[in-house]
Amino acid sequence: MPTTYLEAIREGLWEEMERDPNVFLLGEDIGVYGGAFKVTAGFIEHFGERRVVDTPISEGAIVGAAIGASFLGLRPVAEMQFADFISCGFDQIVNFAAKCRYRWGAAVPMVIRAPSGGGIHGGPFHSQNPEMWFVRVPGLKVVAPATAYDAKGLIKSAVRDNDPVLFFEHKGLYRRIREELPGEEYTVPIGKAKVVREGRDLTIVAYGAMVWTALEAAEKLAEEGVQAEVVDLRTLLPLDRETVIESVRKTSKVLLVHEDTRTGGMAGELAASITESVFEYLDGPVVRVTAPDTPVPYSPPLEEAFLPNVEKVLEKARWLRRY
Amino acid sequence: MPTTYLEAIREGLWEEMERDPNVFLLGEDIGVYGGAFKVTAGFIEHFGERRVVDTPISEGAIVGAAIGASFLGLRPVAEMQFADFISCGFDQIVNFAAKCRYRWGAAVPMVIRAPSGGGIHGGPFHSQNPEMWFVRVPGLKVVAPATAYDAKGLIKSAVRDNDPVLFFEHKGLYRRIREELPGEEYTVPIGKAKVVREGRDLTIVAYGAMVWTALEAAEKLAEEGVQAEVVDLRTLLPLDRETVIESVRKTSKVLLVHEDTRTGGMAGELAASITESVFEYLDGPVVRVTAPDTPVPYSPPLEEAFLPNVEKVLEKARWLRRY
Amino acid sequence: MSAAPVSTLPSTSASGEPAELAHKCLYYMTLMREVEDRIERKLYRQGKIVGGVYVGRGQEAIPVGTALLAEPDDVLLPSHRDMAVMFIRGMPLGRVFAQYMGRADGPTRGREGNMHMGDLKLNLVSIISALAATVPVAAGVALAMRYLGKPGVAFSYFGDGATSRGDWHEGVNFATVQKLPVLFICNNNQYAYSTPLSAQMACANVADRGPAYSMPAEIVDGNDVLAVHAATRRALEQVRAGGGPYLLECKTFRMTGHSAHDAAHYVPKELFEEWERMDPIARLRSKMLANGWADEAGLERVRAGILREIDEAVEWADRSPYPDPATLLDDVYEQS
Amino acid sequence: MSAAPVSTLPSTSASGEPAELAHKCLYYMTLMREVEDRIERKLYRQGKIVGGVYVGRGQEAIPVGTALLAEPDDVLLPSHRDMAVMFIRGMPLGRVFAQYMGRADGPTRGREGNMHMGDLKLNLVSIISALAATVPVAAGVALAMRYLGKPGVAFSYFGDGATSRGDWHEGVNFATVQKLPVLFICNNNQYAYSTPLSAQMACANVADRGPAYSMPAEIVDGNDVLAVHAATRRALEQVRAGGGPYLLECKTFRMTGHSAHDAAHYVPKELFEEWERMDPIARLRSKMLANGWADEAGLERVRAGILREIDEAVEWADRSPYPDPATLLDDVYEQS
Ligand SMILES: Cc1ncc(C[n+]2csc(CCOP(=O)(O)OP(=O)(O)O)c2C)c(N)n1
Ligand SMILES: Cc1ncc(C[n+]2csc(CCOP(=O)(O)OP(=O)(O)O)c2C)c(N)n1
Ligand SMILES: [Mg+2]
Ligand SMILES: [Mg+2]
Repeated sequence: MPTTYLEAIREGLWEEMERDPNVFLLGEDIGVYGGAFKVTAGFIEHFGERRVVDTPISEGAIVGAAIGASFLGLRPVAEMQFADFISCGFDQIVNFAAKCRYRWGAAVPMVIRAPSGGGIHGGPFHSQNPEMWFVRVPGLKVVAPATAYDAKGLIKSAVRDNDPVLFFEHKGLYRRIREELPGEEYTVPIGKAKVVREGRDLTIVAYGAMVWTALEAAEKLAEEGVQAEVVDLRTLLPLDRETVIESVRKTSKVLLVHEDTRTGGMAGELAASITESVFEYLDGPVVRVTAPDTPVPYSPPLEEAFLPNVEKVLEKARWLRRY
Repeated sequence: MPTTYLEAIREGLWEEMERDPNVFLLGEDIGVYGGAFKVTAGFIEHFGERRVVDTPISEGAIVGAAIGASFLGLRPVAEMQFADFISCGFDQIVNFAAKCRYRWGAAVPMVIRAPSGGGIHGGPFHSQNPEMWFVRVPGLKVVAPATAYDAKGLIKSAVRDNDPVLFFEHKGLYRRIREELPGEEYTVPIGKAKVVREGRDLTIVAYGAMVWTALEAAEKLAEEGVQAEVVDLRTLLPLDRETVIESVRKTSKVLLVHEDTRTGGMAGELAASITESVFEYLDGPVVRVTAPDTPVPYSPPLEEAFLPNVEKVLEKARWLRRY
Repeated sequence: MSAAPVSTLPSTSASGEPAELAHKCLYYMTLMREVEDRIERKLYRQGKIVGGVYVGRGQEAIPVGTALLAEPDDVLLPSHRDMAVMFIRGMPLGRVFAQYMGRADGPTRGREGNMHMGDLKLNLVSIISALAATVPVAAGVALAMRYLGKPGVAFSYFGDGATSRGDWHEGVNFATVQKLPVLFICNNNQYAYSTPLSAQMACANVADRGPAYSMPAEIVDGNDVLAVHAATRRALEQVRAGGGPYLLECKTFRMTGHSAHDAAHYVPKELFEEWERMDPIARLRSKMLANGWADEAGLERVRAGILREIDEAVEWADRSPYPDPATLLDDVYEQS
Repeated sequence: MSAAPVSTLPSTSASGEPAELAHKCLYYMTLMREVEDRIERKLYRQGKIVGGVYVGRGQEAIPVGTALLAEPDDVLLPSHRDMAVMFIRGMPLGRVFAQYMGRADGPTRGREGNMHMGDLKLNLVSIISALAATVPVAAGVALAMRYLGKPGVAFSYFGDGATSRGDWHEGVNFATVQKLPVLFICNNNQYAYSTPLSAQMACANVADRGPAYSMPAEIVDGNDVLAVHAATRRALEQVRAGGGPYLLECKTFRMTGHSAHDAAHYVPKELFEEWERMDPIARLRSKMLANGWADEAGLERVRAGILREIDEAVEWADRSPYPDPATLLDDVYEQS
């Protein structure tokens, strides 16, 4: 039976908790209720209150307590109810968790799960993509899976990682994506992008929900005789520039796609990395398809206009192809 | 008598408070003590406790209270004692202040002053450059002056602006920079970069303390027969891409310099904007000179290795020149 | 589009202050109940509301009992279960429905959903999602009132769970240090989403937090609108006299799930039954009948009037267009 | 480089528990005083310390009276004026000087300055600058102790001003809801930088905040090390017995400016004079002499020994190299 993206995360967490008694969960409404999105439904019944800790509405304390627990060798997995609330625990993440190892050699092996992304009519505070706040913070790792396979493999790697990992799970994919997953155990390494479709004419780089948009666009382009290569970043920090650059070396044209707003987005970092490394390979400008620089609006026609989609990718891809 | 960068900010604030009775200050130790850096020394004596409010150690409340006060038509200028503590008031800035106008049409005319930057042996928590956390937030404006002239002119514009403005003042420039300022009143517009040195061979884009590094490097380059144009961004959001692009059109080579760490830094955004707009004008890769991706270390030899400097700019500039 | 229908309180033949007040309270409580019922049980299920819906069923006495005492200069910062505050301040019904339905004539022009709305002309500040974020903002509002020599009070509304947030502490602390005119109003409905009070705080009452700020704190039956009103009046007297912040804890119960998609299986059935018997609307109604302040027929007429108002407002809202995608980029900054 | 000099408590001829304890307290208080004097009044002025310096002069009784009761499994999270905690936990003197001087042999290898240091092998957690950030972290440490069935207590240190921060509230609230083994230790030195208590909080005592969390809170004379010690013992008994968090407010005074570059003009001179008379070291010394627990000559020998230890440690630290710039990029992440 195919597994949803959401169930994949669930399974990954479950397996890690079975494997390692030091893994535990904390967050708001994750126990009895099973989490706002039901990712942890059934966990408290199986693992007990000791390992599934319902907290007060205190994002700062959730992150801080996770840091403290990690000092004693535990592996906390904290949930932000929505990624949008991560800004309430911000200082603990960017100043405490991120800098301990560098400053005084203390490892902080913890995971922060954060359901992010739009397309669910959540409005300005239930739809954000906060990843770039953290991609600019040395000491953190940032993961954003697009597939059920990667979601499971990456959450498992995140739990085992000895550095703080932010795990952005895209709400819009929770129940939309279904895949057959391997029966045997596997992990997916943090820090490795993946070519999810091969092509020689043009590279499309994306992550999270936009990987599916990119793939759909690539299908359409194929019908038009254009072979697009699609790179799924999977991890945003440490950023696997190599895989992206390798692809650009081959295709010489690159389209960067993200659901996040444009200014200061991941596409900027990629554009800089690409032109620094393989400028001479480029046969056209590095092009971005992103959300515009506004908050995420609520009303369907506005949100639709806001989000990047297949049409917008196609338009830019065709333009770049002709360039 | 020449005015320091610090005094310029002071003067700008003083003039605005004299001009508009609705301008007031709030922050930690800004009243009786005059602020950790003495920017507001003498203000409480002149303007009184009503207009110079010493607050508890509550960055969230400082920003939140400023937002509330702005709803009633006041123009609060909040001080973060060090820019590093801005992460403690993060949610109020990025979710409350930034989004009010877009969401429900409420203007939030407030300024947050934040002494940022390294080179003063402040270590990981008194040296950070947090600007990019905010440059990616639509609804905010972000200013980072390099000169005393701009510091004064921009703080005045910031106070008059009807949107929330983050004002990053570089601690390292406070007493290092001295300029003769005009006797008559002036402002400097938010959102306008400035060519601070003309040249045709190469563009160096910088902001904050790095403008001086860029200018010094340009001097040296001139001795080597290379005419570098130096663009001072002055405002980081809204970003004046036009001025940068105009310069690149002329020089065809561009070096992006910032003190902030590399990944996710302003140079990425600029690189993307440049290659999107004037790809065909580029005669070489867009090159970055930035701090490496680590926290800011304390010990002098480490901090020196960490910070970009004239030598590092020269090395890249020469490389780019030969490209 | 023509002006949005405004809710109009029918004049009553009841004489004497208490009766008149009771009529007002009943009117606004019923209005809130019926508007939210329409939203949650009709429009949401019809798919006319695409985002989340959070209602204040059973808690209507709190926004009504407090906001009816607001003066024009007061600024109100309602939380997500305080819909009546909107109406009492003069927000037209139609605009509220338009908001929930994502239409251009909502106070956020489709940019926001549900209770995330405000209007500075009505001295109403919109919440953001992050709980308790409006608490320091209320302190700032009050600071500005004093600064400007205005007589107002800031009404800061929040739930029990919101008091766990750092912003709550910082905001209350700042307001008390500055002795600002803020009335803190807690709807203690004993749950924060699925989390019961005991997993949210170690103290028994939110009011137990008052002394930590040298702030007077009072507990009131939040399902008795006249008691809420009386306590608010007393509290406001102190606040308006310069006594600094005052905390009113209104004990109540959330008679729904956390949101429209939550069946609240985690709430013991008996609790719902117990609190059903204390429904603030039914209680006030009985009292009014018992005291001879009203008769059944009169009350039915009022309810019928409310339902008509709602029908009209929904129709109005449904005629409101969706926002034009061409407006997407507007108003991120002041347009020059 | 050879091992860093460790401070060694001289054995005393004093007999009986109170006398022995007094000797220990005096030793560590004097050690802290002299180390910080050396740092602030010598090394800083000589330019050997390039960053900020914050000392705990006059507050030594608090870290000493509390930390002496820490068991090996306890985890301590000292604040920026609790230097003695480092020594009591076994952090070598030489490494502390190396830290301040930005050398490779400091516990942060030159990455950090002043009290921003820790060592998990010694169960010492480093502060970050953001005040009260360690408070929720202490709660997490205590949660882990219980999780792992370890007997320890988390010692969470902070100043009066830090209690205004949201993190403080969230951390204390979480710890009390979970009934975790945390001892909260407040050094109330009546100022936060230049800000007096009255501008920081409306309540008179930090201990007044205990009831907001149903947490026992006690005020103790923070300049009487034996009183601090006794109160800590009582508090720890409750905490170790599973009573949940306990707040100990130690009243004291900061006998310096906020940092080495602050002349503290904002502090009334009389306050310094008044508190000078309550100096915790002088008080303990007098008591020891009066009780016949020590004689002048013996105490002078101890002090002289401390100064020798310091001389050696400074020399050792000064021989420690500056960190190699080639290490700049190391340890941002686990090296693989
Ligand atoms: C900072 C933050 N964290 C989490 C949430 C998600 N959330 C929305 S409402 C809610 C419960 C609120 O409880 P309470 O404050 O008691 O208000 P009530 O809903 O009971 O009226 C939660 C956890 C949020 N909105 N903000
Ligand atoms: C979040 C935050 N804001 C501001 C500062 C700057 N700062 C450093 S120490 C201090 C005063 C601290 O007062 P208190 O907590 O009473 O400790 P004390 O220094 O008196 O021991 C301030 C404002 C900081 N470190 N962290
Ligand atoms: Mg509640
Ligand atoms: Mg203090």
